Amino acid sequence: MLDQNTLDKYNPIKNKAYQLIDDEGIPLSKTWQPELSDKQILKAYEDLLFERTADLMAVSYQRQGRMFTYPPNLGQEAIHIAAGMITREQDWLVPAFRELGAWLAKGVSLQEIFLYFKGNEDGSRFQKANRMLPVSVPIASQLVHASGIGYAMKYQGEKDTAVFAYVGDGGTSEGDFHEALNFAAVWDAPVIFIVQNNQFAISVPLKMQTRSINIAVKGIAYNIPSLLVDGNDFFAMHDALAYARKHAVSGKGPFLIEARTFRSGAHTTSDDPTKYRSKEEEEAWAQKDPLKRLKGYILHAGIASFDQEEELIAQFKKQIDQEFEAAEKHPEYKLDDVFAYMYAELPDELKRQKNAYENFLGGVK
Amino acid sequence: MLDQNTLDKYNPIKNKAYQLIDDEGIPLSKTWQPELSDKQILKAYEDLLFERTADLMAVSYQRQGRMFTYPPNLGQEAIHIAAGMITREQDWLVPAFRELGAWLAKGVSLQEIFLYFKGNEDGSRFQKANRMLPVSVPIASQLVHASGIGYAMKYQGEKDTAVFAYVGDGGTSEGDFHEALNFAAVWDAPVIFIVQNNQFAISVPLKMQTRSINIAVKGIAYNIPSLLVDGNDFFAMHDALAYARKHAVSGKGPFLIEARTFRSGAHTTSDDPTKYRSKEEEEAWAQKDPLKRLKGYILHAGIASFDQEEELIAQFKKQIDQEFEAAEKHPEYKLDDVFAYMYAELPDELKRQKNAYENFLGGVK
Amino acid sequence: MKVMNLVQAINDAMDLKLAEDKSIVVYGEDVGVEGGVFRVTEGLQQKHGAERVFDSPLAESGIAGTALGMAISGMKPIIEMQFDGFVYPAMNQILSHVSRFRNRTRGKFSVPMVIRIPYGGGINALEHHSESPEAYFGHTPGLKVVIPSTPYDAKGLLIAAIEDPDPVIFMEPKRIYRAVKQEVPEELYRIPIGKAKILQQGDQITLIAYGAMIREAQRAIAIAKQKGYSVELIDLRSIWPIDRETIAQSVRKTGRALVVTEAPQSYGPAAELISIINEEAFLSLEAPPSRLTGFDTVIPLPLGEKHYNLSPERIAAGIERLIKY
Amino acid sequence: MKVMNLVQAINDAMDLKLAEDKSIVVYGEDVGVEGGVFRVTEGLQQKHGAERVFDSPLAESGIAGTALGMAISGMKPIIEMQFDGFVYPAMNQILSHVSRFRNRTRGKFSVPMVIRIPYGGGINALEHHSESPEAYFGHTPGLKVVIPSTPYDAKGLLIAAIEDPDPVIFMEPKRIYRAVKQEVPEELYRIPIGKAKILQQGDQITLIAYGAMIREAQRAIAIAKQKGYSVELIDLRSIWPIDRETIAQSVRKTGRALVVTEAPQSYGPAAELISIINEEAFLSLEAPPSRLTGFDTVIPLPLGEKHYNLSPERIAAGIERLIKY
Ligand SMILES: Cc1ncc(C[n+]2csc(CCOP(=O)(O)OP(=O)(O)O)c2C)c(N)n1
Ligand SMILES: Cc1ncc(C[n+]2csc(CCOP(=O)(O)OP(=O)(O)O)c2C)c(N)n1
Ligand SMILES: [Mg+2]
Ligand SMILES: [Mg+2]
Repeated sequence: MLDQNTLDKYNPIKNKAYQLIDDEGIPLSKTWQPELSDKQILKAYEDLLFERTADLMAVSYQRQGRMFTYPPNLGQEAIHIAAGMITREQDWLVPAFRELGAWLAKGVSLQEIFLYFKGNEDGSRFQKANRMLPVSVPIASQLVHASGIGYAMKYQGEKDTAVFAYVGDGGTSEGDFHEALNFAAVWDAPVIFIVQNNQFAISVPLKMQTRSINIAVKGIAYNIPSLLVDGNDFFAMHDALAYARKHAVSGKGPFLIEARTFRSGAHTTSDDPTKYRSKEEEEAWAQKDPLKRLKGYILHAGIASFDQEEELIAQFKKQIDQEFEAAEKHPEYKLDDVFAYMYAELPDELKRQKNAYENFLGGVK
Repeated sequence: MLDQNTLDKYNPIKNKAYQLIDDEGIPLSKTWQPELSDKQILKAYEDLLFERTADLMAVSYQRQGRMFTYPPNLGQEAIHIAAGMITREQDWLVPAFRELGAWLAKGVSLQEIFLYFKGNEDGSRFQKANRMLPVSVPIASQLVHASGIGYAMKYQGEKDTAVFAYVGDGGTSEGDFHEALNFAAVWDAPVIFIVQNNQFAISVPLKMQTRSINIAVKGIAYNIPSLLVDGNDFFAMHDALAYARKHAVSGKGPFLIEARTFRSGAHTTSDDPTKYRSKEEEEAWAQKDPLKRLKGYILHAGIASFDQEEELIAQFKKQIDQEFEAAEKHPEYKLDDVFAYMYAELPDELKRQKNAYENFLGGVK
Repeated sequence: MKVMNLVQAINDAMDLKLAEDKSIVVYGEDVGVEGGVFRVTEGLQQKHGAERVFDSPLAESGIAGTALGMAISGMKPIIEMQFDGFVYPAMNQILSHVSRFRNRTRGKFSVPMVIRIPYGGGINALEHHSESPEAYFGHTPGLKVVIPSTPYDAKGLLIAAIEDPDPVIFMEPKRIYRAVKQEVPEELYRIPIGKAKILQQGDQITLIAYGAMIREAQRAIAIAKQKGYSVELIDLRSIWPIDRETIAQSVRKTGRALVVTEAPQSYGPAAELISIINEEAFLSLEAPPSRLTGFDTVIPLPLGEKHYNLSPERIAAGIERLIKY
Repeated sequence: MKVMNLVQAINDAMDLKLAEDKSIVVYGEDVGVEGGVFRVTEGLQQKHGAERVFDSPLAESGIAGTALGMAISGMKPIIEMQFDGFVYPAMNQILSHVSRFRNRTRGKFSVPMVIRIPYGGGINALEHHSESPEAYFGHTPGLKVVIPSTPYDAKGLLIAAIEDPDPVIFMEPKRIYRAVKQEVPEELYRIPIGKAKILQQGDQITLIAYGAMIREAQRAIAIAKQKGYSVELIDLRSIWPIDRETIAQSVRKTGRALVVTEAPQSYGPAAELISIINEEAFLSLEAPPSRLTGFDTVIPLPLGEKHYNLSPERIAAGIERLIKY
C-alpha cells in the first residue's frame, strides 16, 4: 500500500519507477501482498484481455476499411484497467485518445467507440457513461478542462469526486499541460493527471520532447505530488491510482502520475513505426508486456490456470463483433445531424443554410 | 564567485535565495570579496541611481500627461544594472517591459523609450542598441522568441553569444513560458531566462499565480539549472548572471534565474497598489531597497562618500530632461508611418487604402 | 431606473445574476480584489465572495479552458479577457472546444459560458490593447458574438448571454465604457441575442455599425443631416447570428448601404454584411454596398491612431459619396 | 520537366532551397525522421542533416514563436503545422508577433518565415483535421497567405514564399496532395505572390476558387458546359494580397460571379471577394455576386462529410441559377 513514506522514497527526483512485480510477474518483495482479492485480480486480467482483444480487432476492422482510423492501445492496457477499477461512478474521465480500457470501465460501449472511429459524432454521446468527456484531438487541451471540472466539483461540494485526466508524453510539451497543472494546483482541484509516457509522440522520441529526467518531476513546478510508476505493472498502477484518488478527494489538490509504458502498436493505423524505432527497442519492451506480467503473477500465485483462455477470447471476439455490427447498423448520418447540435436552438441562419442545401437536393431529384 | 558547488548548495528545492550582502549592504560572509573593482562598483551604483532617476522622472512625465503610460521599475534596478554589465555587445536582449537599466546598458536611448511611451513605434527602432528586441506586451510570448534566437546563434556558430530573456512572476503562468523553456532545453540553446519575481502581476499576488515553493524550481521540469537569487542584492545578481552567461555560452544550454524582488511602484501609471497590498508589505520591502543596499556596501567598504550625490542627480535630471525634450521634438507621426512598415514592399492593397484616405483628406481641404 | 454608463450596466448585470444563480462564477486576471483594470467587476468579490469572483493565474488558455470544464459540469462561468489582444492565447480553447463541445457530444454537454472582452481602439493604449477581433469569432461556428453600444443594451444583452445555454463572446466597446450614459432599469431584463436595432429611421441610405462606431456614426449622421441627407442607422448588436431581416428591409427601402467597422478591412466584419446585402437586397441597390473600416495595418500607437480611427467626417463623406453615386 | 504531384512539388521546392541557402531550416512535428505525416518533408533530413530538418517538441506556439526568433536573427525557417486545426495553439504568436514584428520595429527586424499548413476537408479525418482557417489569416494585417492548387504553382509559390522577406502562410490543399499531377520544371522558379490565374476563359460568369475547390469547380464547369454555359475560372492563389485587377476585369466582362470556398460561410473568405466585386464591378453586375461555402457548422466526421462538401453538381446548379437570374 502506497503511503507518504513510500512516496518520499519514490520522489521523482530519484528517477526510480514505483514497481511491484518484475517482468515475469514475480513480486519484487517477498512480503508484498496485493490488496486485491484473487477474484478482483482475475477480473482485472480478464478486463485487460478484453481490452487487448477489442483493440486488436479494432485495428483489423480499420485495415478492412470499416473504420477510418484507430489509435492502438497495445501495451498500455494495465494503466487503463487499473484506472478503470479506481475511477468511481461519480468521478470524471477526461480522456486523450488512447485509454480504451478506462473508457469501457466508465461505461462507454464498444459500439460507441467503433461508431466514433467509423466517423460519426453519435459515438461521442456516451449513452451510459456518466461524466465522461469525448476524445480530445488537440493534444493536451483537455487537461485544462479537467482543472475546470475539478474546480466545479469543489465548488459544488462534491467531496468524494475526482477527475482523471489523461495525456501522452508528447502532450507534456504543450502550453496547456503547464496551464492545466498550474490552475489545478492553485485551485486545489481534485484532478489526477495521468501521463501515459509511451516513449513516442508519433515518430518523435521522448528525448526530443523534453530534457527533464522524467515526466513526474514536472510536478515540482506546481508543487503537485507526483509519482513515476511502471505503467506496465498492473499492481503498481492500481496502488498509485488508489493513492492519487485518496489524495485528490481529501482536499489536498491534484496528483500527477507518470505511467512509464510503451506503445507496442503503431501510432494510428496509418503509421509505420519501423521508420523511427528499432526492433530491439520493441523486443525489450515486449518483455515488459503488461498482460504477460499480470498473467505471470496469477500463475505464480496459483490463482488460476488459464485453461479456458482460448474460449474466453473466442467469446470476447463474438461480443466485440456484435458491438461492431451494431455500430455498422447505426442509423445513417443525416443532413440534420450536421446542424442540429451546433446550438441548443437552431439559429435562423443555420436553418437558412440547411434549407438552401435541401432546395438544391430537391431540385436534383 | 559562483561555482557548481555553490549552485548545488543553492539547489532551488532548498528554497534559499543566493545573497551576498544584507539589508544594510554588509557582506554576509566576512571573507567574501566582490569580483568587481571599486570603480566598477561605483559605476554600477551610478547606473542604478541613473535608472532610478530616469524612472521616477518618467512617472512624473506621464502624470503630466506627456506620455500615455509607463511601467515603473522602482525597486528592481539591481537586476537591470547587473544584467547590463554582464550582457555583451553580441548578446541578445529579449525584454518583457520592466528592465529599464538593462535596456540602457544595451544602448537604447532614453529618448527612444520616452518616444515609445509617448505612443510612437519609432521608439522601438533602437538606432544604436544592437540585438535588442522591442517591448513585448503579450506576457511571456517573447520567451519563445528567445529560444529561437538561441537556436539561431548555435546554428550560425556564434559561440560566445547568449540571449537574455525577461519575464515577470505572472508571466510564468502562461503556456509560452513552459514551451520556451522546453524548447531551449531540448535545443541546448544559450538562453538565460530571468524571472523578475516582484511578487505581483498587476494586483494578483504570487500565491494566486503558482503553488510551487519558488519559481526557480520550475527549471527542474526542463532540466534547466536554476538559481533563486536575492534580486535586490546587486552583487548576488551580478554573480549569478555572470555564471549563467558562462554556462550558456559553454554549450551547456539554458539557465534560469529567479530574481526575487518587489515592484515598489505601481504596475503602470494607471494602477493604484493600495487596493491590493499593505503598507507593511511595502515597508518591509523598502528595507531591502537595492539602491540603499548597494550604497550601504559602498559606505561600509569605504569606496566613496556620496558627497556629491545631489549634484550627480541634478546632472542626471538635466540629461533626462534633454532626452525627453528630444523625444517631444520627434517628427510628427505621419499617415505613411501607419503603412510603410507592414511589409518590406508596400502591397497594392495598402496603397489603395492609403490613397482612398488621402483622397478623403484632400477633399476635406 | 438609474443612470448608468456601460461599465456600471455590465457590472449590474453580473451582480444581479450572481445574486440569483449560485452556479455563476466570474474570474479572470485582476477581476477580484482589483475589480478589473476597467473596474467592470468592481465590488463583486466583496459582495459575492472570493470563491465566486476571483483572480486566476495569468494564462488565457487556462482561463478559457477551465471555464469550459466548469460549464460542462454544472456551472456558468463568466470570464474576462483583460484586453482584446489577450484573447489570442485562448484561441485554441475557443475555436477548438468552447464553440464545438456541444456538437461533438451531440448535445450531451452544452457550454453555457460568457467570455467578456473589452475591445477596440481609441483609448490611447499600448499595442495589443486596441484590437477588434470580432470577425475571428464571427467566422467560428458554434459561437454567438454580441456587442452592445449602450448601457441599456449592455445590461439586457449580458443577462441574455449569461442565461444562454450556448457560449457567448461578449465584446465591450471600451472606448465608450464611460462615455455613454443612460437610464437603465434596476431589475433583470433580457434583450434577445440576434436582433439588430434601428437607432434612427431614414430613407436615403442605411448605415450599419456596432459598438463604439455607433457614436461616430451618429455624429456622422448629424453632419449629413445638415446637408439634408436622411440616414437610417442600424446597430447590429449581434455579430453572430446576424439579423438579416432588419438589414434586408432597411436596404430594400434605402437602396444604399454603408458598413462602418473599426476592424481591418480584408476578410473583416464589413465584408460579411455586404455579402448579406447582396443576397437580400440586390435588386434594390442603387449604389454598391460599401464599407469604411480600419486599414489592413496594425492599429498604430497613440500618436498615430488619429490616422487610423474613423472620424465622423469620413463617415459623412462616405454617406454623401454613396447618395451621390 | 518531371511529373510531380503536390507533395513532390512542395518537397522539391524545399529541397532546392535548402541546398541553396544555408539559412533555411525546416522543422515541426514529425517532419524529420518520419518525413511528415503526409511525407511532404520526406528525405529532407537525410539529405540536409538533422540540424536543418528536424522534429520539434509537440507545441505549436513554441514552433511558431521560435521560428520568429530565428527569422529575426538571420535565418529563414520553414515550419509545418501538422494539420490545419493545430495551428490554433499558435494563433497568439502568429497574430501578435509574426505578422507585426516588422511594423513594431519600423522595419528593423523583418520576419522571413513560412508556415506550411496542410488544410481542408475531404480526406476522411478526425475532427480538427479538416479545417479551412484561411480567413483568420487573411484578416490579420502583416501576413501573406498563399494557397496553390497545382504542383506547378505549389513549387513556384513556395519558392517565392521562402524568398519573401515577409512571413507567408502557405496552405496546402491536402485533399488533392496526390490527386493532381503535372509536369514541373526541375530547377528553381518563382510565381509572384498576389497574382491570381485565369484557368479557363468564359464570358457568362466568373467562378472564383482556390485550393482543392479548383478541382470541384472544374468538374462543375464541365457539367455547366453541357448545358451550354461559358464559365471563366479564376484560381485566386493568393488569399492576401488579393488580385483585385484580375477579378475586376473578369467580372466586368461576365457580369456575374460565384465564389466557392470550403470554409464556413459567415465572415468567411467568400464575403471578402464579394465585397471586392461590389467595389470593382458594381455597374457591370447582372446578378448578385454569390457564394457557395461550407456551412456555419463544424465539419462533420467522415460519415457526415458528404453533406458538407461542395459537390460539382451543387456548384453547377449555382452557376446556372446565377446565369438565369
Ligand atoms: C495540438 C495538436 N498538435 C498535433 C496533433 C497531431 N498529433 C496527434 S497524436 C500526436 C502525438 C501525441 O503524442 P503523445 O502525447 O505522446 O500521445 P501518444 O500518441 O503517444 O499516445 C500528434 C502530434 C494534435 N492532435 N494536436
Ligand atoms: C497575454 C497577456 N495577458 C494579459 C496582459 C495584461 N497584463 C499586462 S502586465 C500584466 C501583469 C504582468 O505581471 P508580471 O509577469 O508579474 O510582470 P510585472 O508587471 O510584475 O513586471 C498583465 C496581466 C498582457 N499584457 N498579456
Ligand atoms: Mg506518447
Ligand atoms: Mg510581477
